Amino acid sequence: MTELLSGSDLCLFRGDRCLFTALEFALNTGELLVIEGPNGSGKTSFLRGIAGLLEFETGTVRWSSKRVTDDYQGFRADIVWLSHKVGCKADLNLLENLRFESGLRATDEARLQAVLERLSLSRLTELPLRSLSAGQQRRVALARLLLARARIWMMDEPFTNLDKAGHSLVEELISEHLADGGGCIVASHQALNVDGSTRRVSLQ
Amino acid sequence: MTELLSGSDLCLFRGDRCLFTALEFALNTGELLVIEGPNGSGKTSFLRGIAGLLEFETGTVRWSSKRVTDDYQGFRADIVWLSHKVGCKADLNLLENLRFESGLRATDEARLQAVLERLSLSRLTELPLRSLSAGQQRRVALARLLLARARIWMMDEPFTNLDKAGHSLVEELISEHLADGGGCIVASHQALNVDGSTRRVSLQ
Amino acid sequence: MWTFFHKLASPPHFYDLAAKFIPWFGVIGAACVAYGAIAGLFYAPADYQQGDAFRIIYVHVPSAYLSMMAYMIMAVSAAIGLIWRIKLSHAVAAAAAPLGAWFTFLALMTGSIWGRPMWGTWWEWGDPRLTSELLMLFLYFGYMALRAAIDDTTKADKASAVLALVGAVNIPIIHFSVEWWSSLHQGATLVREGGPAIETGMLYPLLAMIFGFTFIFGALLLGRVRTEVLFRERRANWVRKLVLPEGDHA
Amino acid sequence: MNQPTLNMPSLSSGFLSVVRRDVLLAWKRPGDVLNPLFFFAMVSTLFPLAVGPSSEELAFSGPGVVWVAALLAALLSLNSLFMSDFEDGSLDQLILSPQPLPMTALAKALAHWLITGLPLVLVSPLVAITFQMPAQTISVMMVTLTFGTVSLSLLGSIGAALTVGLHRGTALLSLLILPLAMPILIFGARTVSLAAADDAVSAGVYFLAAYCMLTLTLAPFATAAALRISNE
Amino acid sequence: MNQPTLNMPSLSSGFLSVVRRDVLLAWKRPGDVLNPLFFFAMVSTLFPLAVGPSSEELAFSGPGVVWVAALLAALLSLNSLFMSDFEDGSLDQLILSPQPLPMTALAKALAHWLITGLPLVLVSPLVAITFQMPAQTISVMMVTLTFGTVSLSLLGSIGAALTVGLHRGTALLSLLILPLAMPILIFGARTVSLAAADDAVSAGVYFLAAYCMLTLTLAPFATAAALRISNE
Ligand code: HEM
Ligand SMILES: Nc1ncnc2c1ncn2[C@@H]1O[C@H](COP(=O)(O)OP(=O)(O)OP(=O)(O)O)[C@@H](O)[C@H]1O
Ligand SMILES: Nc1ncnc2c1ncn2[C@@H]1O[C@H](COP(=O)(O)OP(=O)(O)OP(=O)(O)O)[C@@H](O)[C@H]1O
Ligand SMILES: [Mg+2]
Ligand SMILES: [Mg+2]
Repeated sequence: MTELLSGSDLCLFRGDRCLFTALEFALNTGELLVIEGPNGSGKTSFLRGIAGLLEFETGTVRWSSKRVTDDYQGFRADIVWLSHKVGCKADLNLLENLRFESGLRATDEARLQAVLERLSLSRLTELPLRSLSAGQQRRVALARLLLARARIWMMDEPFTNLDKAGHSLVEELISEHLADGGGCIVASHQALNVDGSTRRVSLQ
Repeated sequence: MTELLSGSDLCLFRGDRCLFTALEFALNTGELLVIEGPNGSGKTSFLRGIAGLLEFETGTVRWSSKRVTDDYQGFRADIVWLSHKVGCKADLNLLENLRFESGLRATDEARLQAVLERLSLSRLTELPLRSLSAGQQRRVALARLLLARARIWMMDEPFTNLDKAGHSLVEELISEHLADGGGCIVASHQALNVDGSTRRVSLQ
Repeated sequence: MWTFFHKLASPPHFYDLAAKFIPWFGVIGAACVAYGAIAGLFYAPADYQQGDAFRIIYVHVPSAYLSMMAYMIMAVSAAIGLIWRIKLSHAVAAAAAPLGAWFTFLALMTGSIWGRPMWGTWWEWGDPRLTSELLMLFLYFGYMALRAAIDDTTKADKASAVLALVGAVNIPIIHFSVEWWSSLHQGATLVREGGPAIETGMLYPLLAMIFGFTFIFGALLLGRVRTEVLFRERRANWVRKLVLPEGDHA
Repeated sequence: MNQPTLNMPSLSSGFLSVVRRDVLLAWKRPGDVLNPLFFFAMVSTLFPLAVGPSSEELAFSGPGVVWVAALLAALLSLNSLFMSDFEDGSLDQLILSPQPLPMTALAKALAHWLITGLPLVLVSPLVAITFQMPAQTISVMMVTLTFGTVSLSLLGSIGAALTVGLHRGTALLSLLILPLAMPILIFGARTVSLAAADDAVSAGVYFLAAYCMLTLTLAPFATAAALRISNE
Repeated sequence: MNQPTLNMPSLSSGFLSVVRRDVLLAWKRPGDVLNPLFFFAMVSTLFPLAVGPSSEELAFSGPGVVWVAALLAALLSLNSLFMSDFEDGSLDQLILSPQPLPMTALAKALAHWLITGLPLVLVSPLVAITFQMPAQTISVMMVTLTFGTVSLSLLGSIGAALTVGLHRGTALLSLLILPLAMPILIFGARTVSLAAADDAVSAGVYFLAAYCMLTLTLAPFATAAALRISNE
């Protein structure tokens, strides 16, 4: 069990407000880190900060014992980000979108097909994404996670718009990923039932 | 207990696909209508159809025993719509947004203040909406429901992005609205705990 | 050396230091301008071609020169802010832009007022000097519009800094590219090989005006940066101490 | 429970709410007002630059250039007329509000004119001066520009409603609007040229006024219909 | 578990993916390609209409008008360069992909040129003919337009990156870009005019080529920096 990611002395401002100060966190391989807190407590901002999309006021995030800022490109190859938004083109169909992802991440066609099977999306490959329902679009976003082969999954409210089957699918995927030696950071208001050790960070 | 809304023989197509045919529903005062179904089964489309934003292939929706199309303006004054999207201007602050709603719906300032109290939004009135977190924005959308004084609430996944406090707040609001003689149509994947009789429509 | 800069970049220190400099700059500037104005308007000989119309030179040239100077200050402080993350220098850039725009505007106005008797037209399209000055005004406007469009100060700082730098790369290009077109405008008069091509009776007031304008610009800039700093640090303790009456800052 | 009719706002209150909101939004981001103005100024400076400076030339093509610049500035700002409403879900709310949709459409077009057209009319004399336009021509230009920009805002609202949600940027919209806007441009520029030549201008002004009235009565209904369709 | 380095794509594969995706998107909605073209055609017909048809006039102002029309068409299409990526969350994904961001920015600008600039260059002879431009002038015009549109796409990507997410439409973007684009316009139009007068054109062409090279090397970095900032 090695350390994947850790942060120390983190402090974040949004506008005038200080969301948190002196926050610490650590994530090891095979672990799940759950970020909790009521609405507006800063979960999304925290995740964006770790990913380098926002700047922390103070503090450093370490990845494989380097500072993230020292090898940001390497770090980016090792994380994959599931946000509120789907992050795919509404005018392209499923296959075209995922092929594009493969190009960015250097994965192959066989893996793509396997992922489609796994998420039971194979039936929807022809429709442009904008015609899919809210929940179907979320599943496409999940496909990116599986495609990317990154060790660190960062998920912001992964259960949004998913039905019960989708909910347990996500839990299953996370469990498998942890068993496989990956790590996962999740911000969610809903309970997670996952095999693997869980850490928590609470914001308020 | 009078009938608020009913539909008969409804059939809806999206693209090539028939989402449902010969669907019936009815909603009386004090009742909750829950629309269930897995992702992509057509819940959102169904709601939009009832509101008149989409056209049904066949069938009619009746409101106070008139066809909705016969008095569409009157119908619009009697419904209020909570969708996936917040439907407020991100550059205006909370108060400016809700004052605009009041202008459209002819409600007064006192009611507005009461609503803000009720949703514990009073603290956030100065920030432009875009600076609010996902969950805070959903609460603003809820404020519209209370402001509108419409009898029929149509809600598409009202629990999205809300924390536990927000979740129970929504249930409370619905219960009160039903007790007050209103009706409510909700599409949601999460369980609802509401005082009042509940009907269900299942799509698949 | 490094600690000096570090200290200078600390907002409260800068705030105090600027307060000490402003009156000096203001007094020197006013004195130079007073001398330049009196000497230029009353004592300098009238131009043998232009008569008294030439006297507008005493406003035109200083403002034209400051319009470029202000851009350089803005671009350099934007670069410093972007590279070393010094917030103070973003404040300097933000404060310099409107001043620069004003001086550009002044140069355009006076130039075009001057152009009326000289060239018989308020404005001449396609003259390189005129056009590049106008483009510079647009660059300032773009900078300020971008700033105004972004609510978040830190984000506005960074985004506008990128724009200022891109614009800085382009200023020489704008300048030289429009030189392609033949110019009505005066060539270099002051700074050129073989010394200034202008009579000393006209020259000294002009130099005084240039110095005077520069010092006044300095005073205005420092003043604006002070307000900017005060606004940006409105949550900091030192500002509270400064603003709230004694014993009232919990 | 409340009577549904209680919710029905007076026509004017709903209308004014929409206008007030849009103007307030423009106030919050003054760029919306200033940018078309700068664009107007820029386009009118581009032409002389590109075509080459010769002042008789300029005086001759002045009215045309000012009008084209005004038309383009108006076109560019039209794209955002309903777009942000569509994207943040306000459009659903506007359509479902008890306010008649054509009234709302009219209010949106009026607000658009207040934000972009009016400032443009007010600033046009400045540009005209750089083209050495004489004073009486300038007043004719302002009158024709007023009618013209009102018509453009109204026509544009139809185009904006048809293209909202297509994410095509301004190009498709311009394509739809230009044929309808062409008479305004031709008459506007022509009338100003006539004024510059000290000729009679009333025919042109009447035409523009009539065109303005026509769009004022028809455009709101077309816009409302287009909005319902685009928002499906 | 997989090594992180496994995920690192080759530079060219990532670059090509982005270009291919954007061109594919344009293919799915051909309006993106066609609209700027129609716009180009319309603006170049508007001017003669507004200014009045007199054929020496036209031949004289032809190069200027063609260049202004090209510039405006390019400006108009720029607004959407990063906007849809920002709105659907793809921009987060692009920034967080292991691909160096300046490469991605370059790929986006190249795709933009392929979609809007190249068709414009190819169609420009048609417009030129309506202005009675002789054949050897047309070839000069096409060469200068090529360099010019490439530079515009690259410069424009900076502006688009700076304004993405501000919802200000094209106006702010134009304000930022026009001063930078002005030298291109002046040189482009000027060189074509010189060609029409049978004068030497190489200086102008060299300038445009040099400007193009400069933007090609610097713009991707500025765009990448701007994207990171705008996406905060
Ligand atoms: C709108 C019209 C004008 C504009 C925008 C304009 C702009 C400028 C600018 C930008 C400079 C500074 C150049 C530099 O330091 O490199 C300048 C300097 C100068 N201008 Fe003008 N100008 C205008 C009209 C005139 C007129 C009509 C005259 C008189 C004939 C004039 C005489 C001068 C002189 C003598 C200098 C100092 C040149 C030197 O020492 O380098 N300008 N002007
Ligand atoms: N424009 C369209 N063209 C073709 N099919 C469409 C279109 N819009 C929606 N659909 C299809 O209609 C179905 C219903 O979509 P809808 O959004 O109503 O589902 P939903 O029940 O709300 O799902 P979710 O729970 O995921 O939100 C989906 O399968 C979707 O693929
Ligand atoms: N640009 C901004 N300016 C000012 N405040 C902001 C800005 N962006 C976010 N905030 C504030 O930061 C806080 C944290 O927002 P964030 O989106 O991170 O919350 P969250 O924990 O993800 O909430 P939710 O559960 O509702 O998604 C909120 O209170 C919000 O009002
Ligand atoms: Mg969140
Ligand atoms: Mg749905």
